[in-house]
Amino acid sequence: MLTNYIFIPIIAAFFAYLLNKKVKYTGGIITSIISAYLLYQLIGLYGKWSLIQTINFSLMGNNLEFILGNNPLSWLFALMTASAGLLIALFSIKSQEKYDLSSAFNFNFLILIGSIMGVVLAGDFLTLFIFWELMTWTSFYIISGGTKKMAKKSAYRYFILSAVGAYTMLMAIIIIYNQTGSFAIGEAAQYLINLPTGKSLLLMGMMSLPFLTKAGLFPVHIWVKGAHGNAPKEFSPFLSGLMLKVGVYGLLLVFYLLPFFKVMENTISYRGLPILSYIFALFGAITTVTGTILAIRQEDMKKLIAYSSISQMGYILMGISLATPLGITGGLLHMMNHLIFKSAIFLTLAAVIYRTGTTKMYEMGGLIFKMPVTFATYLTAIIALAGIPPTNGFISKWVIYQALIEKGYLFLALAAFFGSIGSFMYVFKPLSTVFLGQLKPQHEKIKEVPFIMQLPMYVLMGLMVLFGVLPGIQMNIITKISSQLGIESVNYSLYTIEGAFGSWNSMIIFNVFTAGFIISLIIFMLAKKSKLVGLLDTYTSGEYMNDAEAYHYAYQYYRPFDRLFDNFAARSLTRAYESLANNLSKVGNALRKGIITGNGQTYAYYTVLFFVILAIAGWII
Amino acid sequence: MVNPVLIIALPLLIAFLMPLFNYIHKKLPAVVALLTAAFNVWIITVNFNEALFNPMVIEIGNWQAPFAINLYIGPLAILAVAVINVIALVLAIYNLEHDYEINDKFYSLFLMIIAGTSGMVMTGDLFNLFVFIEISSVAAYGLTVFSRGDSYEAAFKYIIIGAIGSVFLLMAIGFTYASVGSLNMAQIANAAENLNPQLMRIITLLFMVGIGIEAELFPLNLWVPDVYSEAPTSVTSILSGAVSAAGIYSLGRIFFTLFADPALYTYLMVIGIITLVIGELVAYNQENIKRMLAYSSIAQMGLIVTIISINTSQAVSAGLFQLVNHSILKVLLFISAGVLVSAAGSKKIKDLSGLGSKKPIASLGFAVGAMGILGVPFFNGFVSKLMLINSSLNAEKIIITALILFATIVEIGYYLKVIQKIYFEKRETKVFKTANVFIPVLVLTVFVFALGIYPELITTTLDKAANELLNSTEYITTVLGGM
Amino acid sequence: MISFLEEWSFFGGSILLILIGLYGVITKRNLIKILIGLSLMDTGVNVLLVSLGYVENGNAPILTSIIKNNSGAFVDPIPQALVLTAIVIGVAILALGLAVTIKIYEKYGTLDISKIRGLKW
Amino acid sequence: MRFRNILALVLVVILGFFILQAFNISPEEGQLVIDEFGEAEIENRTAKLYINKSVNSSNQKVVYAESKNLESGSANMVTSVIANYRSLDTLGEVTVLFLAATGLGAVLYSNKKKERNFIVDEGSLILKTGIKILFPLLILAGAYIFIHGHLTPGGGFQGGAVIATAFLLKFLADREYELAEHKLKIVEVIAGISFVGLGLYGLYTDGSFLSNFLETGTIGTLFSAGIIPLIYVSIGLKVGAELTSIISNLIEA
Amino acid sequence: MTLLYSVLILIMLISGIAALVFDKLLNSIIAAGFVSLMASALFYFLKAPDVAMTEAAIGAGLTTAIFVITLRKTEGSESE
Repeated sequence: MLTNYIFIPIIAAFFAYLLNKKVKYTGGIITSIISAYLLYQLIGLYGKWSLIQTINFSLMGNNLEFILGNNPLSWLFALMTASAGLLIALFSIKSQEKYDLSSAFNFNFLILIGSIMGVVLAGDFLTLFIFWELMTWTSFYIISGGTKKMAKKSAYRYFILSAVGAYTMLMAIIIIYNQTGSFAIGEAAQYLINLPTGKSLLLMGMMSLPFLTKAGLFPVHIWVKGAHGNAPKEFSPFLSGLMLKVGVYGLLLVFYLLPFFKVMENTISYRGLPILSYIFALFGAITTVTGTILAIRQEDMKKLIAYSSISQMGYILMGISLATPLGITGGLLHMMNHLIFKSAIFLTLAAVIYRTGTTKMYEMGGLIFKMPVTFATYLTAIIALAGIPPTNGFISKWVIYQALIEKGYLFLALAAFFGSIGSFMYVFKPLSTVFLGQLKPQHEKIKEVPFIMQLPMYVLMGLMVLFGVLPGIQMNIITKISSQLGIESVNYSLYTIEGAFGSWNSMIIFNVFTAGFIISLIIFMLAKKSKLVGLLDTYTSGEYMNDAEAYHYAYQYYRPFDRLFDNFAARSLTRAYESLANNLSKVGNALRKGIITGNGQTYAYYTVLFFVILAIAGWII
Repeated sequence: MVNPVLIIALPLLIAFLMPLFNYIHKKLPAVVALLTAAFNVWIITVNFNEALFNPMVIEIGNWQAPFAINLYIGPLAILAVAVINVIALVLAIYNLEHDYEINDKFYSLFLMIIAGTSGMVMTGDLFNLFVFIEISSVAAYGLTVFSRGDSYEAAFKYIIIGAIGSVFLLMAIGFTYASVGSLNMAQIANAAENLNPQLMRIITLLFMVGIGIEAELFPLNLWVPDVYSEAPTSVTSILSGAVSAAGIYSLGRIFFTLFADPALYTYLMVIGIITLVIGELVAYNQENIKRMLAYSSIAQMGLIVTIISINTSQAVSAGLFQLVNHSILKVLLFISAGVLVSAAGSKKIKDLSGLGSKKPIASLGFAVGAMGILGVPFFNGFVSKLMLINSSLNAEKIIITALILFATIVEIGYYLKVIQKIYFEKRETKVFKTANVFIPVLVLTVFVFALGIYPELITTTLDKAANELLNSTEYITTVLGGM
Repeated sequence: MISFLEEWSFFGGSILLILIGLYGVITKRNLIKILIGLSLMDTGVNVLLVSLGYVENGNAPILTSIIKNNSGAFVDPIPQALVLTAIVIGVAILALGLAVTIKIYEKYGTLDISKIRGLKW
Repeated sequence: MRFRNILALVLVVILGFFILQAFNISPEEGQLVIDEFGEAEIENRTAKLYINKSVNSSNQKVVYAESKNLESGSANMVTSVIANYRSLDTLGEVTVLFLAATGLGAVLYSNKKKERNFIVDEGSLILKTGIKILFPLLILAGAYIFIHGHLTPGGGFQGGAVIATAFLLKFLADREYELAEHKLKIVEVIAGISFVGLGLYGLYTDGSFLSNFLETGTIGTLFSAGIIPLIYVSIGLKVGAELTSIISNLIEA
Repeated sequence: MTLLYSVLILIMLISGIAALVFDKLLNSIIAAGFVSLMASALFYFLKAPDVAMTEAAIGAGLTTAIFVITLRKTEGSESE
């Protein structure tokens, strides 16, 4: 019963809410249990690719059916949803003890999980749209619950953008429905392939808009920073790790299951790739570069990582819009890995916030000895993010480079390289400012987070290394997906992947790295001469220094670099959207003050005017 | 079967008796009003299927059908009257909690507004329609002033506009009678195509002014925000839930059954679009929540008129569904908003902050209402919105579809602000004590979800109603019999 | 049908009266003046309706000992009945309006409608 | 402001022009006619049936003081229309008046008793005595008017208005005059429920609201026309009471 | 006869205009009452005695009365 995956969480949500009102922690516990159950069920679902469930109903005069279907793509996303949900729920049990909206959070979170399940399992567009809307609403409520001052505004912005996208999609869906009389994806594909190119491209473009928005890609990425930065600290991992990926799911749907690329082959092509899909890849590149540059400027660590998510999404878009085996593989791999390491990073930040209560990096420092597990997780995660072996991040990036170079898109490849160089810079910034450097006096007596919050970090750390060594595990499902999408898959073994120019064997690299690590460890142990000196215990030419912070350089870490891009960052898309809204409300005000004078006689005047105008109109016609 | 004329006659009787009840006990009028509304609902449930499958013609005074006053109760009428009376019942329950210092007067007016709107919906005679319109609007004038303060000004504006409208209406009726020689709607509809177009245009324009005031068409509806924001909550609710619905009904009756002139539909469409856009844009930056809701309901009326004037059966049934939903949701919204306002002691949106935890039921009601209007899945607004878009696209009116979606975005804009204000802000100032609205909110919420999850409850009725509206021949033959 | 001049005088005159009233309603500032305009409109409409029902040299629609049977021509009784109703409704609305006027005067101390703008926008 | 008035004038004139479009000059000797479908002469208006009293039955000829048991036995056709053929309108109209009186009471209601500001100065002796004599006569006249409503011109509304005028005079005569509110209320209630009650009784007997369930008798005699006199009496009382309460409310406000 | 009608209507219209033009409200109220009176005369000539009575009693009589009462209640509105 595929409906269970959707409705069990939704029904459980109400219990979670009511129970949590009564008893503390129960909400989080229920959420964890439910998502664990879903995870268990899903693992059992692996391989049952032909499972389809339909619910008949009649609407708008004719009988329709809700279709839920299981296929590799849906399965992967459902699995990711359930596991991410489990980790976040476990983390949030403890971390929300002081959060007064925690019942509402669990309520919305469960419904959110259920609706994402609905989105990814949907076999027809109506179901997809319904659960898409539900997803948007619940995530909106969760983000609005953020404790920061800007939380509401950014949630608002997020919702408006999503709604615009969603309604554009709805329009396209119903146009198709009017022609085919069915919402099913298959029939829509049948219909679209036979349309004249321009029209079907327009329709599919309308459909892809909400997914682009949700994936936080270039023209409509402006909501990402605010939403990720101001969401409740437990939710940011989910938002960035998973919900962006739901957008990717939609894009895959439009690109491959709907005949987007097939139709595009009729258009002019550039280096064997249709120009439109090259443009999509270009968007990906732009997104990467923009995200990187803006991330480097950030002082708020959550916003910083939010921008890093944007740039990573750029990689994924580049990958999947190449429509080559390597591209798809790289995109999907990077997507899964990004889920892992980005959730890890946000969890560590959440842990830090949980203890210190701030997100400004220059207000912290030297937490390495206070929160070792968190530090270790963060370190592994940024290694993965920056794409250094032997972590999973490297492999996916490597495959994407392979794909780009294979196609000979040097510009895109350059953008990708720039992105990963930049990622070194921005992920090092929190490392040095938060964990290294001087411990702030006010943080003297903070401890490591409780175990229930460490558990997810351990799991993620393990996964990062595991997939870094044995990518074959991921490749199993990825090959199934790419065959489902109609792309032949790259050949691989448990720990090797065939690239375009030679293959990658992670086992060797792993052994080398471990060897190197052990050797350097031994050297470190033997030649350990350094001793810990209090920072203020230094010779300062008679000056007596009592301000430790002067030694900890944290604010405007990369100022020289930032100067290069100052005027680039100045003209942001955000302002454009803002001014649109302002003009709208200006018009509204003008109407109010101009027409609705509050003088009853004027209203009587209008009645006469109304009649006369209509009469004249009728007379002229 | 019970004679549906009781739906009008009984409230009249009770209304005349109200002083007596008030003399017996101060609380009695409220109870009696509740019982009357319940009785009306019972009558409707008894007659529902009858009216749905073979429309009934009720002859008043035992005079043979087309020659004197008669009521026509078909699918459309029964649907509208059901909505009106259910809302009236809910509001009667709501009123039990309240004490308007002169109860007998309040409840006489309240019952008369029910009877008037029901009569507007059921009557088959043109002048009778006028009389019922006057009944409901005069009752509304009276009811507006029950919350003192600025309400007199609002009432005066309403009276001026209403009086002008009634003059126009009378002119139209006079011309119609003089040219057709009868006041019976069926006979007029029968004769309408022989009228010379020039005369017909004038008549229809006069009607448009007269009815447009009840149906909240754009330039005629500027009394709406004042009255809605100043009148007591239950009055506002019944005005936006019942009276405007009846206005739309009469609009449909006159412009579809009586004078079915295609040129009119362009007028209606343009007016509707203007109403929609202006309503939404003005509502977008309102500081006063009740005015915001008022403008939102203006916009909804515009939307409904626009959709209905597309004049396909799909579109009309979608519009009617939207009308039903709007009545339910707006009543819910106004009740909840009323509680929130009295709890905050101010109508300003910025003073409602953080009431979500203090007034959970009202806040929930508001959220449900707003999400219904915005068309969230599993809420009734979603289905009707889907039908609206589908029908407008089917009729290849893609502009209207775009407008609907644009309007929805703007609506999202202003409703979300309020929801965030209520739920996601801390409250510093004190909270006043308010009446308990659990039952009304519960009932309306049940309706919202019932219609949202299982729309088949109402779709057949809607389709029948749309058909009745679109082909007047059935109406004519039913009333005129063989002739 | 009655002759040209009467036609014009009745229909045109009544419509002119309506227009005069309407003009008063939409231009005069004083609330009482506005209500006077409304009453003029009502009167005009009533005259219009009755004259629409007029039949040339028809009798008043009452059987009396002089006009014994209904064989002769009668003017149309229906518009008269309608006008009776209309008159009463008109006076009802006027009375309500006047009462509201009194209250407004108590509240604002003026009857100038352009000064009575507590509710705006 | 001047511009606004001029524009208003223009608008109103255009409005009148368009309303006059409803009439058109028919070719022969430039007559102004409402143009009809077919021939909406009096012959094929619904009114003809009312004049002939042949809506249900089919009698063409009605003779004063002779023809019996007509479907509506009122010599005054307007009365027969108001109180019999279209009695629902009349009920509604009475209701509107009732609503207006109620609403007016609600508007002018004030829980704190404030001192009356008198609108008239003390009436002279002549006025007082004159009105003392006139008052019962006026009441009588009003009663006469609405009791004979089905025979002679006039009826409930006119009678009620006359009665109200009588009370108005009383108010003018002595400014201390206070109306017994509850008596008025009683009259209102009784009149109102008797009207609706007649209708409901008709519904009970003939299965149709407001149907004429009494013998109509010989046309032109006082005791004829079935329920019409009863309805008119109740209307008269109702209208009189409502108008009186409107006046007293306004005066005492 | 026709002339009479026309004259009556003319008087009615003139007094209608006067009702709007007069500065003192009392005068305009009386003018309005006069309009109703003319109207009731017209009704009589239009063979509508019932309407004529009603207009005379309600339109000319009572309406004028309540107008005057209201005017008295809002005295001083003209002073400003």
